[in-house]
Amino acid sequence: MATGTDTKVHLVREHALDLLKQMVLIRRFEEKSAELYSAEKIRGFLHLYIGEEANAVGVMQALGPDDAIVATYREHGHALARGLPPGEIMAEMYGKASGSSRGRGGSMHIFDARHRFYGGNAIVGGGLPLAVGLALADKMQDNNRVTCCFFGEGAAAEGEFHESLNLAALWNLPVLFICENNGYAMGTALERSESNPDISRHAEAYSIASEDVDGMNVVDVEAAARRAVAAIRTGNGPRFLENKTYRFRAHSMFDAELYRDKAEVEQWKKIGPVVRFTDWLVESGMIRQADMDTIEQEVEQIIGDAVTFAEQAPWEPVEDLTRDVMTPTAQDGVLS
Amino acid sequence: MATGTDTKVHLVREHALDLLKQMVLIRRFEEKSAELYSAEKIRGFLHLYIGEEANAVGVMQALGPDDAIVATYREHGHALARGLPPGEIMAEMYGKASGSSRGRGGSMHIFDARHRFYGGNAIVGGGLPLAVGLALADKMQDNNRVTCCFFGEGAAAEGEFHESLNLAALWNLPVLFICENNGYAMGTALERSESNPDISRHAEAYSIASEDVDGMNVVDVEAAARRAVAAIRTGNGPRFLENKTYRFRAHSMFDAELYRDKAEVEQWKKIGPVVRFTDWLVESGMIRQADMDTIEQEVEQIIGDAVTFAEQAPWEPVEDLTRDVMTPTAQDGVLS
Amino acid sequence: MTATRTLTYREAIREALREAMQRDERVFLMGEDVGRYGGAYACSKGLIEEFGEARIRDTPLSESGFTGAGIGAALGGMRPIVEIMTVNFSLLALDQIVNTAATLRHMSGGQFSVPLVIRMATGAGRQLAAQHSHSLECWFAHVPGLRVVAPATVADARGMLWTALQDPDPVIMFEHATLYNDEGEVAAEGQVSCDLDNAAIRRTGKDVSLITYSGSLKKTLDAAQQLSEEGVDCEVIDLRSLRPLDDATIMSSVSKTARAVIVDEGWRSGSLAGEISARIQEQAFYSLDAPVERVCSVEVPIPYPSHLEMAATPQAEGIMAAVRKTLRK
Amino acid sequence: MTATRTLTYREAIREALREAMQRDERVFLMGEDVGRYGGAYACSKGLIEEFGEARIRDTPLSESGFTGAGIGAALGGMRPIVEIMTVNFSLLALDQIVNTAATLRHMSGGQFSVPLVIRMATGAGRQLAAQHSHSLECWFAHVPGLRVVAPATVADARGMLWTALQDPDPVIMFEHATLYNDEGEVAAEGQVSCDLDNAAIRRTGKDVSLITYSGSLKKTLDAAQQLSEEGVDCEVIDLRSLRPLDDATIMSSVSKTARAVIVDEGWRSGSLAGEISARIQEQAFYSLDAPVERVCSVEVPIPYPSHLEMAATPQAEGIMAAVRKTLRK
Ligand SMILES: Cc1ncc(C[n+]2csc(CCOP(=O)(O)OP(=O)(O)O)c2C)c(N)n1
Ligand SMILES: Cc1ncc(C[n+]2csc(CCOP(=O)(O)OP(=O)(O)O)c2C)c(N)n1
Ligand SMILES: [Mg+2]
Ligand SMILES: [Mg+2]
Repeated sequence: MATGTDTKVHLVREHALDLLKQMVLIRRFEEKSAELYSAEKIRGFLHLYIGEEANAVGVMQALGPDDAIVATYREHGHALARGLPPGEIMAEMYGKASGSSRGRGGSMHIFDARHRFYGGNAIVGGGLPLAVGLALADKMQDNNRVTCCFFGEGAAAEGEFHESLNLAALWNLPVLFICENNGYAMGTALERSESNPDISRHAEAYSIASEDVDGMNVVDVEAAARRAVAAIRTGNGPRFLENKTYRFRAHSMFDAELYRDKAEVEQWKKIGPVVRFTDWLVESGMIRQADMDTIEQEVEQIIGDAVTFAEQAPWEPVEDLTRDVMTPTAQDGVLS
Repeated sequence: MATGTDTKVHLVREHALDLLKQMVLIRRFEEKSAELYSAEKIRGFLHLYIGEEANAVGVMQALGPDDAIVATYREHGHALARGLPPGEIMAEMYGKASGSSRGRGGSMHIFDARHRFYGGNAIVGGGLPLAVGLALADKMQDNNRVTCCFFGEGAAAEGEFHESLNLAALWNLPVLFICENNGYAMGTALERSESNPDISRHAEAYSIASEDVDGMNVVDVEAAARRAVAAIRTGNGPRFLENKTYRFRAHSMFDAELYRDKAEVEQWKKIGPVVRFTDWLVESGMIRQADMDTIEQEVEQIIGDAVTFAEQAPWEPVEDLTRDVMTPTAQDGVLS
Repeated sequence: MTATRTLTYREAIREALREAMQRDERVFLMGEDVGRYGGAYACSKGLIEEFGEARIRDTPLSESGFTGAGIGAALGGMRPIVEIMTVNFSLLALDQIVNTAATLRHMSGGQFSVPLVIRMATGAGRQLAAQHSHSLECWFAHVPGLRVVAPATVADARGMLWTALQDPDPVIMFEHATLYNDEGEVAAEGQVSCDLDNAAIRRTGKDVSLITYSGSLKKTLDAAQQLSEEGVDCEVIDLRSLRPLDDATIMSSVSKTARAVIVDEGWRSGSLAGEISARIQEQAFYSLDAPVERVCSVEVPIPYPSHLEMAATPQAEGIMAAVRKTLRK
Repeated sequence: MTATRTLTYREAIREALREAMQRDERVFLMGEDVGRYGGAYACSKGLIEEFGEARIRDTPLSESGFTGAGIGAALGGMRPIVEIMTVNFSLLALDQIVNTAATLRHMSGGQFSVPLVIRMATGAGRQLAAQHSHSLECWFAHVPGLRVVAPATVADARGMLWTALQDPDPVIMFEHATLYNDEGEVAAEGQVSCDLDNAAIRRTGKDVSLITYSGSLKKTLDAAQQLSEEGVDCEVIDLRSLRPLDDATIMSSVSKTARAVIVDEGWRSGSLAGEISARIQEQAFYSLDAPVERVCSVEVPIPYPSHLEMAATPQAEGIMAAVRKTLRK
């Protein structure tokens, strides 16, 4: 993981390959997840990040291990980019006890304390107040840490979004708000849910500096995130990035996609984050086809191992049903 | 009541006297209410409108009998300016069966169907969605009516405020939003609750045209309201007015006013809506001291009658405790 | 005997929506993704083409805002049907539902009624984990000024909406998400509405009264069937209306069987089952031969894995065990 | 015998807040008007001068936002006390409380606990009408992952906060608004915390068990006093903790008296009283000599006029009548 102290993107070959590999990992991981969903290994809701990889990968470059992440139900990509073990993420989607959240949460609730990854929130807008609070705790404890909160453009219509932006700005808190604007909230196009589709206008109304970012370009995203994080670390309060991106797949596995036509999807796929970055790197001569093949092989290996891990992981015994409802305390004979 | 069709203020003597009389009526009515609160005739919460009279009086000039009003717990002034019978308002505050709401609501919940006065809402921000819905019903039924929603600047921090502005703008609804910015939400100064104290910036973020108004000047308020209502009637969606005003009294009868110093209050009193308008009318020669005396006498009479009405009004019998929880339907033997 | 047809629960809801829109032009449907998307559970699929986007109104993600707008529209002369995608998100709209919809008529001294229907999916059983599996019907059933119904059968799904729309007060309608694909018989065209007032006896029996509602009805009937093979004859009551509760039907059954088991997917503490148990012993204490049993959800946020979700929520086995317990078998 | 002092309930809360702030620098108070205004009920009056505005933090009117921020701050290592002015406004924060605070530990497989205390005023009795008089303790007591307490005495008001702050999970603390001016004895300085686990027997008796909590304790003790003059000897139990409930104390009392009356200001249907009644007959059925009685609020939004508000909520007369009923007097 990048240390997040640097404010510029240095696109040396190693870094380029790393960015590319992370995006490919997410892409293939999601494709495998879809496959496993059809095979009924993964159940419940499954929201794929395919097409949006540049956002999680680009932003994470700007964050350090001490920073915190709050994400949504569409968070596999963020978890992978944050460096959570793919096997644990996959096991979580299987509902196995070795999963990131002991299998209790599933696809929508991936948590990892070691990586300060605070989920995995399935309530649209619900993660924003949480992020504000994490940042408030940092500010009150003089921790120079950033809390990065990802959410979709659909969340901007929720009251919680507005209350959170106001609190973060009013109290000058170190929050990086990342609006992943993929144009749709389930089947509702942004123009049909916001009287003014320019979400960053709202950030400005709270006096929060914001930037519009090409969310299909990982380098642009990394650069914008580094600028924003650097600004936040100077103690000048929150920043807001509106990343224009697109979801190539259905909202969830239940979505018949009645609300958009295939042509639109195809248009966006042409400028997909992986293909675009690859072509550019190849053209610029920074990488060769062989590099791509290596990446695909390594990624295949990682995902294969993740699936094996998930397959072999144990189920939580039914006797443990009520564990982790309340925290065991000393008098329960367990240390909290 | 003005028909609300005219878009200009014609400050002929009659109209000037009418505006002045309405403001004086509210002022004296509130003073009497405070007195009756100390006498324990009025109980619960009592929020006085003293100092803000120009807002309700000015805005109501622009509304017609078919338009709707939604107000807050600080609504006696709005109810009086809307033309509700003072006796029924007073009886409501007494909790008598002859009150506007049969005494069930008290000071915070004055309702009157005949005047399309939809209360009287004690949840900050709670009235805005209601106003949006009333306007939606008008739009769907092709009624050329306006719904006017009053609220304080404190409500701007509530999610419901944002969700409502967005809906009204998105659906192009005939809502007139009136933010009565008196600088404080209980003891919290606006600068301490909004990262950007310029509330109208939010309206603009929703593409709602807004205007800043001197809420201490009844003529300015009437003029701005007439412009806004005229615009709304052309079918171009909601308008937003931010009226800068001030509350001369404590937030409620429980408020020790630890959060502001007397000097500030005194400054504002100097530009009070009644004194300022009176002086101006006298100087301009439009009215004479005698006119003021007449107004005071008439107002004293009205309030005296209101109190008598309230005093003599009956209490709701305890046997009727559960009436008006559900609507009686035909099978209950009563027509709904 | 009237002719009947077979529909899914989803189709029944859709047909009821369509019919309501056709019969009363004041009726409209408003909620997240009810239009272009066709509804999160596809209940309104195709309706936007038929009725247009004004009456099949997609809303932004603003539960409090559009629920409140529904209340206002009801005051303004319309007959709104607000769809809150699931009860889990209704937590964002509770201020409007409890502080406004439920209180308006009373606070205004009877001047304003709120003829609003709010539909929402409820319940667990689809591996959606802790934030998407609530069964909070008991919360709504606690609030004066609201009426709460829960169609457990396809016929009720078909018939209850129109009756709810005739109600002058706010009606909350809970649709258990595991029911949408179920098939069932409904009356032939024309005969659509059904009462909201009475509980239904879905199976008559003399040994034990099983009282349930919504998604738990299937499991309860299943348990009753299996028990009958053991020679235990259960009566199964489907509450249908959760507020008000039909005490008469419950008590007459219990005074016949002298034993009762309540099956409720809500968490046990503070469940609707608790209320019903309290009422039974208040109103039928002296006819009880055994304590009233409750089969509820275990007090844990619903876990994702199937085996844990099943263990956390009422199942036929647990119901059968409770019945045997009341019979001291 | 330790020395005691007399304080008002309000002073006890304030002293508890001050002490918590002094003892643990991670503790801070956040809510609407807790600072400059001194708290809607003056509980935090003077504290902003002592601890500064960072730790006595005034918030905008954003119940969902600052409650969620409290959850996040707890995750971030602080020990926040969130004051929601009244339970009526908590309806705007229920999503954060139920979908986040109560579920986080479980959804994360035990990785994250939420050591948060949320205080709120509750109840009727001050003529504040339908939107400002809710008693929704039962709603919170229904939710796994939360702990719910209700100090009914000045001593508990003084002691419970510190204990709640030691709890690793979210604790909801209800303060009945009619209690703030009451005076009572508290232990001398130094002895401050008290357990949250056990119900307290406020009066011992052998004839009937009166079970209550929060603002209704006074009325219940009053009724018990008057009944003693009629020769009826009532035991009065103050639940103190509403989730979890202390079944042991309840059952041992009921198995002694064989009769129980539950006094609860919540609306009757779906009340906490219903849950307790259900538990009593589940756990003490065979020792009951009469049906368990409930004295709850009438199912009406609380009306403004005093005579109607009194009639809508539990009063000593009603409690006495219920006791006589269980005794068939
Ligand atoms: C409060 C709430 N309302 C509704 C839903 C159902 N829902 C889940 S995802 C979603 C769309 C969210 O869109 P957006 O915020 O743009 O994120 P995206 O899915 O596009 O990444 C909706 C409506 C929910 N989970 N939470
Ligand atoms: C949702 C909600 N939170 C808190 C309160 C308590 N409260 C009543 S009035 C008030 C201040 C509102 O200020 P503002 O909106 O500016 O209106 P003003 O009183 O100044 O007219 C507060 C915090 C409430 N009634 N509703
Ligand atoms: Mg989106
Ligand atoms: Mg104000």
